[in-house]
Amino acid sequence: MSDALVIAGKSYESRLLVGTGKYKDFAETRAAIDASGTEIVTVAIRRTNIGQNANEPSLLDYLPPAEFTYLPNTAGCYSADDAIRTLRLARELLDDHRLVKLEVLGDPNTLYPNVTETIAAAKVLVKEGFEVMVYTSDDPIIARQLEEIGCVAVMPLASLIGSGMGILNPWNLQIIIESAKIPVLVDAGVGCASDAAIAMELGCAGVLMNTAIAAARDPVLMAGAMKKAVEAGRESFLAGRMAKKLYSASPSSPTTGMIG
Amino acid sequence: MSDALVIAGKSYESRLLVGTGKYKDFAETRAAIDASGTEIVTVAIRRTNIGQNANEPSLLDYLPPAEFTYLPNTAGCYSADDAIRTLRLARELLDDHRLVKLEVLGDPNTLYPNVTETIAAAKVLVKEGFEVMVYTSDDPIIARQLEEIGCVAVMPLASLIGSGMGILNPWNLQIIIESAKIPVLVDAGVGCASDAAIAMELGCAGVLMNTAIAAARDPVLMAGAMKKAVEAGRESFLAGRMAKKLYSASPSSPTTGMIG
Amino acid sequence: MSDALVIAGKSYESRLLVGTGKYKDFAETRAAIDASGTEIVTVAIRRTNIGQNANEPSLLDYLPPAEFTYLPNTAGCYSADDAIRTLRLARELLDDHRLVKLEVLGDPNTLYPNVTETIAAAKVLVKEGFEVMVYTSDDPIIARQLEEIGCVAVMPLASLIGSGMGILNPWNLQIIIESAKIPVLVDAGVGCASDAAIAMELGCAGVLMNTAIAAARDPVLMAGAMKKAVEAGRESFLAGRMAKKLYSASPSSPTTGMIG
Amino acid sequence: MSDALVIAGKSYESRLLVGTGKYKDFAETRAAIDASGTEIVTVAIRRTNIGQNANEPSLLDYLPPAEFTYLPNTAGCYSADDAIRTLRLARELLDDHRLVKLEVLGDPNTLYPNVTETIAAAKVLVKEGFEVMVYTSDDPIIARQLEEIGCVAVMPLASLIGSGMGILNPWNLQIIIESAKIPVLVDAGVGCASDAAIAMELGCAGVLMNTAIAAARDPVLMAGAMKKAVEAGRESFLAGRMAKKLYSASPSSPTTGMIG
Amino acid sequence: MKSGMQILVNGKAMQLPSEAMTVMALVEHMQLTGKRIAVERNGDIVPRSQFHAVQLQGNDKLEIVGAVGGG
Amino acid sequence: MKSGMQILVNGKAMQLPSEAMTVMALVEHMQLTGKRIAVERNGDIVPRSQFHAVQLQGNDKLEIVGAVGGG
Amino acid sequence: MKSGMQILVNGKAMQLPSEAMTVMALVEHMQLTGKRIAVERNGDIVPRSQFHAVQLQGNDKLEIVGAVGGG
Amino acid sequence: MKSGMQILVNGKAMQLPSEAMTVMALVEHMQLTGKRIAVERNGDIVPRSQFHAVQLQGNDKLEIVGAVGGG
Repeated sequence: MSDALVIAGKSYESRLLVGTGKYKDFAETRAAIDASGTEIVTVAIRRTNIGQNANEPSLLDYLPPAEFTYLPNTAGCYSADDAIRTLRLARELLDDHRLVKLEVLGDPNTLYPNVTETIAAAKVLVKEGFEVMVYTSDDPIIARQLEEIGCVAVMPLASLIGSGMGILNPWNLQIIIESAKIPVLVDAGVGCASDAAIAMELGCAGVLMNTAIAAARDPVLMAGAMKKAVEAGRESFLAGRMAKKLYSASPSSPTTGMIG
Repeated sequence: MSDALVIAGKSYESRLLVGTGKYKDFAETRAAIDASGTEIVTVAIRRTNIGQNANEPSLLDYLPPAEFTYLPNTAGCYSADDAIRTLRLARELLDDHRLVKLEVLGDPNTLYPNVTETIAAAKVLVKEGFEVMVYTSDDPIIARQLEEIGCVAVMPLASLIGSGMGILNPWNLQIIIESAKIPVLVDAGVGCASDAAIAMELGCAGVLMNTAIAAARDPVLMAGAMKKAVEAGRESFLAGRMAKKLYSASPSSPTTGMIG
Repeated sequence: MSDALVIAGKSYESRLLVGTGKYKDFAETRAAIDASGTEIVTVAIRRTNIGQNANEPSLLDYLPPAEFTYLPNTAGCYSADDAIRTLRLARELLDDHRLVKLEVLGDPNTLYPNVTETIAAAKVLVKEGFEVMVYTSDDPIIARQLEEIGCVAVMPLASLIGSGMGILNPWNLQIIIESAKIPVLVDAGVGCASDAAIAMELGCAGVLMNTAIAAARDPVLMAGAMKKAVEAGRESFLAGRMAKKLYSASPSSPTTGMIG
Repeated sequence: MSDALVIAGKSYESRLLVGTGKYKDFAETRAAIDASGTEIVTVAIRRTNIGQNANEPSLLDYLPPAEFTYLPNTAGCYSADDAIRTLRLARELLDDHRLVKLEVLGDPNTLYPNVTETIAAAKVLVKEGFEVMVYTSDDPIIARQLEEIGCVAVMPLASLIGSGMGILNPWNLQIIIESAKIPVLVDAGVGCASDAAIAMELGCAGVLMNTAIAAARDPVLMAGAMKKAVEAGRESFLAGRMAKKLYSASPSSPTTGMIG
Repeated sequence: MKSGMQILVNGKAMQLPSEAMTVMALVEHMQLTGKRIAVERNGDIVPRSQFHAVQLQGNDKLEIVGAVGGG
Repeated sequence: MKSGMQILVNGKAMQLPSEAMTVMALVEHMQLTGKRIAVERNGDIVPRSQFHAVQLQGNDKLEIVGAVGGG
Repeated sequence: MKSGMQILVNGKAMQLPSEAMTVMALVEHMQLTGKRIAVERNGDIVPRSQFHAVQLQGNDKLEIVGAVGGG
Repeated sequence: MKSGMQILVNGKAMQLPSEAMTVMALVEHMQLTGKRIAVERNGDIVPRSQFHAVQLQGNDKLEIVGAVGGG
């Protein structure tokens, strides 16, 4: 059964997107990325350290852009303008790369998205030809507005970035998923494998995570767990779960033919 | 990493146990069992139909005892005596097979276990040399008593048999798991893949299910989802999840080097 | 203990605000309002029926503005402009009444707020001297922006209007409450008394509801239940609840002096 | 509307039962008991301190048995025998008082009930003419057995004694309540006012608590909150809550007559 | 040729008997006198105190509203 | 007068042709030969190895079971 | 040779001055007169009405209890 | 009087040896040749293809960035 994730016209086998921050070193980053089976990795754009050793290895040496789809983000940006400038630099940096993750934060304590600034940035970026995967709140109306603007994917939070609290409001995600025509990915908040499975069972097209893997005691083992959890959740969604019923539990064994 | 499930001294690679009831036909039963990767299948003991066609195929033709570890159960028994007689027959039926699933029900509407009758049956069966995997409530004291009697595994319910309600009281399961020295498996109530993953993340040694697979729209696909979910949950448990923190969300990207 | 709710400089004894829609008749409306002990009632602004019987009683005959603080709302408005015009009419209608409930909806199916239009309307209304109590999502950044604009109270939803689903995301409400300097009231979604108590225990300044009372089998009895629930939740919040601890349960009776 | 709680043929106005342990002093105990409006107070039976000052005041001086219905408990008993002897002493101590709270614990760490010992004790006590209100787990079959033995009320835990975790498994409580013909009271685990309201909304006949009041920052204020919460929850149950519906939220204001 | 004029009230066309009518006259004409209402004319509020002074024009767009039960 | 005897098999009365029948004979009579079954006679297990040796008596109560799908 | 006798009260050994003591006398001896207490002697309740009549024996095991705060 | 000029690179003032320097020259000067970087000059992107052509001016504000690990 082919069940590809299609974003901006490109197909991906894996529905798990992974961030590259917070790992012990580049070797662990690569090992975790490999274990996760991801095809799309997020990267941040930062100033080069003036006068740094020109020969020290960089992330790109460990994760060659030829092997992965890069998803440059705007982590740390608190205004539409900063986010736009950051992604223009990313586009130039990655040879006219257009697929980007837009996030505009509202508050350094919660890292909750600033949806009004996010909308302002999305309008400009879409006009400039970017393929915008947008991090947002679980507000269904904002999600719809971002889709109307022309974003290629909406990525509501499950819970606060780096919190690992899991999916706090599955009902809002459900509303977003049922009305969206573009892929809906859960971004931020996933803390363990079951969180990822739940997101997929809700009907999400994919899950993006970083801390849940990087901050696990064993990041590489957790990366593999997440790969299986996303696949399990997707297949569970496609297989059509049994109906829930508190009462009249029904036995799995025949009720006749009992010895007497 | 070898991480076998050991029950009564025997090792199993798979931590998923699957029931063989409620499938469309034996072919679907076999396909689902294969997709689940299970090594232990539960079967019920029932009166042979007098005068039935002696040549019609039986479950054992599709699931040869040579390929699987059979776990005969006492489904449908409402007294210790019926359960004991049923398992003595099972032992003879399966050539002095000693590994059995004891369940004594308290009520046909809820199928909730009758723990007092269960304890009475367990005492007799253990004395007779049975290796008893016992279905019980999530009462930590009863679980401890069943362990003291000599059961080889305690299998508390997640929720009512056939309900698919998932894990209603993870706290009790946690108490049972933390104090038990024998394997604790969740039996009954799992409805979808994430339920199985949650059970394993709680530290369960395994999960036993039937309806969640057999009553899915696509049982074979769901069986595969459950295989991955149990593995994902187990690895997530072993990998050591990140700490949850509602507040002070921490970014996955560097907070320095922002463009200005 | 005086523990008044202060909104726009005016004190209220009751922290329960009640809507006046959906009742069987005006008599039931009045009976429920009385049972609730509320001092603030919301009303909608609608076109007068041309050629209606000039003598038929109106809501105001049953709830004299002299006895209650009216809170005209913009229910049914999907744009800032409609909301602004509606509240200007309300202000004139109620003799330069300035305390209003602003709500701008984003979608007739979910009635989820359109926060961008809400912000646009709030800016105009505050400038015009309205005291704006604003219905919004549980987005902490939007809540902060509405406070900065000069609204006198932010009223995030617990769940969708008329859904009775209760508080779906207490964590977001907690974030809003902890950072807001103006009263935070839960508006929409409360379905039963415990929902109201939970909202108050989170630290909400008050609760606004309509359907939970009007759609109960016995609205007047439920109105009384809500009065007690809001008071109970408030006092529970002020009394400082015991710490939660799953483990090492501590007995309420002495552990010494047991007979032996 | 008269809505008395009837236990063993005696009517009570209050559905809140309160323990007398863990307070700062007897004065606070009395103040909290008064604020709670309870008519039934639990007490423990303990050895008199040999050679203690014969004149120091006792609990009974502050809570005269003439004013309250005493409910002597067996807190701290881990065997049927200890519980039976303790209650025989209580009966003599309180002048042939027959209404008692039976609890037999299974484990000093969790204080979880030992239901097999509890059943054994209940059989003896009922035969001896005691009116047994029995603390038990949330096992519906055990609850039914205790009712069949002749207990006058079953009191399942919401969560562990002294934990304040609230109602961990409302579904089991629901099953118990729907099948029981005797009053079902939640005993243990309530931590705040909303917990008590939820228990009553489930259809409980009453709630018994101690730590939630005694361990609050302000026990007397919390006692009043609990009084209101139990009443609110009861009225909310009797009033018949609105139906929950995630979707098609329905506005509380008319959808016609909008200005245009 | 017919006298009077047509205006739009609450979204419905209304034929008025005369060309010289105030908001006050309209309110009486509509039997709303004494009712608690508010009036918007062509997008602007007409204060009650001005009902007697404001002359209606042909094609005026009026909104006449009251308070009803709502949440 | 009729020969044979009556026994109870799986809760149903069964008339046997002869008074001298072993469990083995009954199994053949019921066409269950070769099937994986287990037999309880009057509450006690009859090991398969003893089918040929155990003589049935009138009014014996037998349970003959097999394994079926169950969870 | 010493007179009196030893009994066990609430788990503690107690030396009594005399060999002829009733429960009543013990209660007075322990300054518990007038207190609301209950007494168990060797596993059986001693009704308050019988305090004066029940003679203590050496090695009697007594439990003397009262009501205290508890939940 | 001193030659060269001062510009702002990544928020830090930098004194350049000459007044005639291209972005390319700056990149070499900073030992970033061959590194995957992107440059913004006074708010506008400088395409890598234009590094050799773009002359720096005094007080130019440059941002020179690369990709790092992030989520």
